[in-house]
Amino acid sequence: MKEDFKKRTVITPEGKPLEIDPVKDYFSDARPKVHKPANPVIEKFANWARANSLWVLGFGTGCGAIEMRPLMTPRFDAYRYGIQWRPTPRQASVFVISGYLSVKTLKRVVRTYEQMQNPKFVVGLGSCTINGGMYWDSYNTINRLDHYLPVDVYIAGCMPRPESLLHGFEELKKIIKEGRGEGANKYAEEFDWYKANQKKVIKDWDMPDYNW
Amino acid sequence: MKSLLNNIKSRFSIKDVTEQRSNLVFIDVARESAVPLITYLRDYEGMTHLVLLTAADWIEENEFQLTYLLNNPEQKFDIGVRVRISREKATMETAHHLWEQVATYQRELKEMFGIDFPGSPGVDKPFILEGWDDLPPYRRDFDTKKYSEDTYFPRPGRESNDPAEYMKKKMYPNEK
Amino acid sequence: MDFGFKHILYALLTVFIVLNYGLILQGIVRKIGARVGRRYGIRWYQPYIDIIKNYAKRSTITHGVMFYIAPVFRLTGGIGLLLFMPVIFGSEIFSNFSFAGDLVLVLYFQFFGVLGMALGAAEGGHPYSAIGVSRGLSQVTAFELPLTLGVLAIAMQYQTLNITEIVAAQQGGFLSWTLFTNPFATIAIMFSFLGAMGRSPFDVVLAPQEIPIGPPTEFHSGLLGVLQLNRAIFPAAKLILFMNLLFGGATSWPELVVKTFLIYMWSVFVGTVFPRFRVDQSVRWFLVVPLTIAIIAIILIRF
Amino acid sequence: MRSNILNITEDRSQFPEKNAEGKIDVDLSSHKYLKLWQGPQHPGITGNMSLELTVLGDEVMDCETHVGYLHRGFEKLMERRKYIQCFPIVCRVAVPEPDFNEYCFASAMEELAGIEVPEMAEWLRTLTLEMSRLQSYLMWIGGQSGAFGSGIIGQWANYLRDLVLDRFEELTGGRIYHMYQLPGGVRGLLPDGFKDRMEETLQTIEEFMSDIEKVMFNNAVFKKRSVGMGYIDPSWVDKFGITGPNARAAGVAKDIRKDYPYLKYDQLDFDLVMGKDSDIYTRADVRRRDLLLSVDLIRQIFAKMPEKGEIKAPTPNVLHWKVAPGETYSRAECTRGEYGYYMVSDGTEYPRRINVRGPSYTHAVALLEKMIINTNIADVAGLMVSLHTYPPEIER
Repeated sequence: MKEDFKKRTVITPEGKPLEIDPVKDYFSDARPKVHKPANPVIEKFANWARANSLWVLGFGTGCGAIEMRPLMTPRFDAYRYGIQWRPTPRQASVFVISGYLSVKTLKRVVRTYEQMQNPKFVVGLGSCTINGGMYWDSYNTINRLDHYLPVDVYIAGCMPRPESLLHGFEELKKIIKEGRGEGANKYAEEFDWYKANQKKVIKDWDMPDYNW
Repeated sequence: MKSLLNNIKSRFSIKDVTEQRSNLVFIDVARESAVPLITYLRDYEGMTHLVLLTAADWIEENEFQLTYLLNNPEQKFDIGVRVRISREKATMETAHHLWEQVATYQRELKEMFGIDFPGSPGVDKPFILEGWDDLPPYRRDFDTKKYSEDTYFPRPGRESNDPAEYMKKKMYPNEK
Repeated sequence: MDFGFKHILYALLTVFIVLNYGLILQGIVRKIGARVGRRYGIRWYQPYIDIIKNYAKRSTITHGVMFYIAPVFRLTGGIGLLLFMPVIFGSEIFSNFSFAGDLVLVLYFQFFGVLGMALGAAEGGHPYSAIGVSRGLSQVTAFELPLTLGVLAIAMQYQTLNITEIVAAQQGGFLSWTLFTNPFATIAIMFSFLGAMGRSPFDVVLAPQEIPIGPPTEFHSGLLGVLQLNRAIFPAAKLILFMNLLFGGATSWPELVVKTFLIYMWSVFVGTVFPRFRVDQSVRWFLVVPLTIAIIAIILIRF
Repeated sequence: MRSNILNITEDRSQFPEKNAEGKIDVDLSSHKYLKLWQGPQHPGITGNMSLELTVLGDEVMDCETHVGYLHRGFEKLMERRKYIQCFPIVCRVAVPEPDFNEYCFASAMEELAGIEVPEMAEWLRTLTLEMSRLQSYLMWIGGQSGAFGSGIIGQWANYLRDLVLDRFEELTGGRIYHMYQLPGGVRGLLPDGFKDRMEETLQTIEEFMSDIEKVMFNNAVFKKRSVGMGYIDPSWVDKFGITGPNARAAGVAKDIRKDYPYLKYDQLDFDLVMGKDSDIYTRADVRRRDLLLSVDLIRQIFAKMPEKGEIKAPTPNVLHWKVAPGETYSRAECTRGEYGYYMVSDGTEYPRRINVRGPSYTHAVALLEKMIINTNIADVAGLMVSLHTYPPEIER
């Protein structure tokens, strides 16, 4: 744990000592809640909107990010299917894990994922998110993404072509429209299992258990 | 290049010289004379460009080999200065004052091989890994496959497609 | 002006129509931008889906009371701007709450939303929000100067602070538009308009590559939905304001659509071609080019 | 001639005051400074890395580059793979330009194993390297204009890049990763009609590049942002190990294609693309002209290469290929500078050690950390892109 996150005593501007515990003071450590789907009719309409407005978080976690650019540019133009990119996790609804995740990135990915709002979807891009792919024996990349985050769609390939990305997004839309895109609730329900897996891999855990 | 090698030989104790190409020579030197040698090469022989600094692990001989690859941009040739240091007490003199990027290389070597460079700025700060608690990963005795299988929940079913087996069947079917 | 229940209904009707117009305009303009980039672009109704999606988000987190108030302030800025000026000249229904001093109030509403965002963004605690707000405030201050001077020049020219009267004075052929009767004020105001629309080269507030994405970084779900509503209403209201001031207003909805669309295109063309100014460059530009022209406009009116 | 946020020509290089270690004393509790993290989740950052900035107002006071988010341990993985098994993974080291990895790996290995590559294979390798350079520059142009907030150029450039990737697909079967340059040669000949389609692509690129020159390089706002920004002193070139266009824009003639002609570059006729002002604009211009040079080189390659020929030297059984012990270093000029593989063989079927020298290693860490001081937050992204850094080759 870094120095900045340790419990310590600081001096306030008035000159009084003050006990602080940054991880507790600055962040909420409440557990995530399960948000049950509302009335089926409303939910159906909402799911239609969610499926047609996929805001992808602009976070290229691995080499798959290189095919995200052709996806958003003239040749493949995913905008026509309601897929847009969003630079901040608060507003994004789809997290594309573009390729292998090193442990250092996984920590940021977990933080970022938890900052996204329910409902949120995860797309695992590339073989390396499925079973490690080329890097199955590497000491620094995770092998199975679904042990750390609830994954909705996997897109196989190294590197998957933009066409297969588009196909993957279409699959995701189907899943959402059928009301099966409940990854965020699954994460909340099996929170302890996910956290145990994450903590097994991320050795220096210096953040709250859930990043609101 | 010949005159340069003679110059060096007259000033420093050189263990061995290997001519790999007409424009690439590897020089083996003792630990003490390495940093003075590269300083000399940089300041007097025009080897002003440091191409890379890296290490190799010769675990059988219980030694690390450090390679400083220097380049002469004027006369277009390279000299690799090779130093052997003990694996047990892996420390080396720092050269961060010679080139700005050396501090970064040394940070990486400290992290990946566990070779210490006392005095190099920020050498103890983690560079690539975060929260690493095993052997330095580039050492030969660190088994990355075992570590990965122990840590990262391997997905069963991968072993059924061994590329080496497949290639053998496809390319050399007659071989036993 | 006697104030009655029906005026509230009329106002709501205006807001509804302008909201839809703004959303469609937003979709079409994004499509035009995409076509320049050789893309097909989004579907024209995509902004509607985005808003529904944001309201359909199930969870919201809070950073405090002001965090909720900020989007409301922002939306107030947009709706306020719209409601205090005549949308369709000569129509009883769409004249809204235009009154004798509405020009001053309207100028104030330009600033209002940014102040609201400043409060909310500070509460959000994200450093990029704070930087975005400080950038936004400095740029708004910079382009408000030529804008206000230009508007004053128009007010002096027509001897009134009432937008309805300004529009009335411009009726009777396009040669009586402010565009032709007071070209310097028009140029100054149209330059300020570029800043007010917040597209390149003056999109220093959102600037995704620099401070992604500035003040709204922390806003999400329904709160973002409110901001998106404002993002549809506010530009449309601004377009109507500039149309009223400079281009003779509109006497019917089709005229309004044509005029505002063309005015918007001015900002879109510039925005498509140019990269982004740094904030100090943008401020300096506003304080040199448009301000000089605005001062000339004032001087010309005075003598 | 360096501009700061106030555009006043006073010397701000001594501000803030540095301590003995060359760093400033940042007292965060004084509320004067703000710590900003740009990245890893930040659209202005190339790839997956992060900058820890300390800012005072809008001015950056201190910067630390954090890398390692893309570390896969290639150098370790290669030690436990046979030489032929290394070949498909080397291209994954640097994603936007896999071919330079393939070439450097193959040539280092061929040198140690003493294999002569047939002439036709050398021509084809030269061709893929130049095509790779082309697509990498096209991607970079989008990044550079995007960092200054102009999205249109990025769209056009990506459209062109897709065309080049199409040609790659025809030639190698792969869009991003080609795995074309086997140790000993290449995997295939040119398909029928390839030259005509390539010529068509090159013409489209030239056409669009003249548009891009008008919209980007003659744009007043782009000039305002980039001229005089991010100055690299020529004396830094050796001190920081700067190579490639970054060095050439500073007026230092460094190009491996000319200095150490590899493959068929000694038979091609070209002049180095040089600049002299060494700011963001000059670097961008050098890259643009280098891109057009690539177009020209591809035409020359087509004109000079033979129609047919042997494309692969005979190699021993690749599954039990023991490479003679020795060490070597092979280099190539990629779009960012000197790309090199340092290979140590101990005479077994597995390489003893392979070290990849990516040019971004020095550009993105030591150089960027120095250059970023006293610039505006708004310019950080543009400055970083102008050094053309790719994080995967820093940490491998």
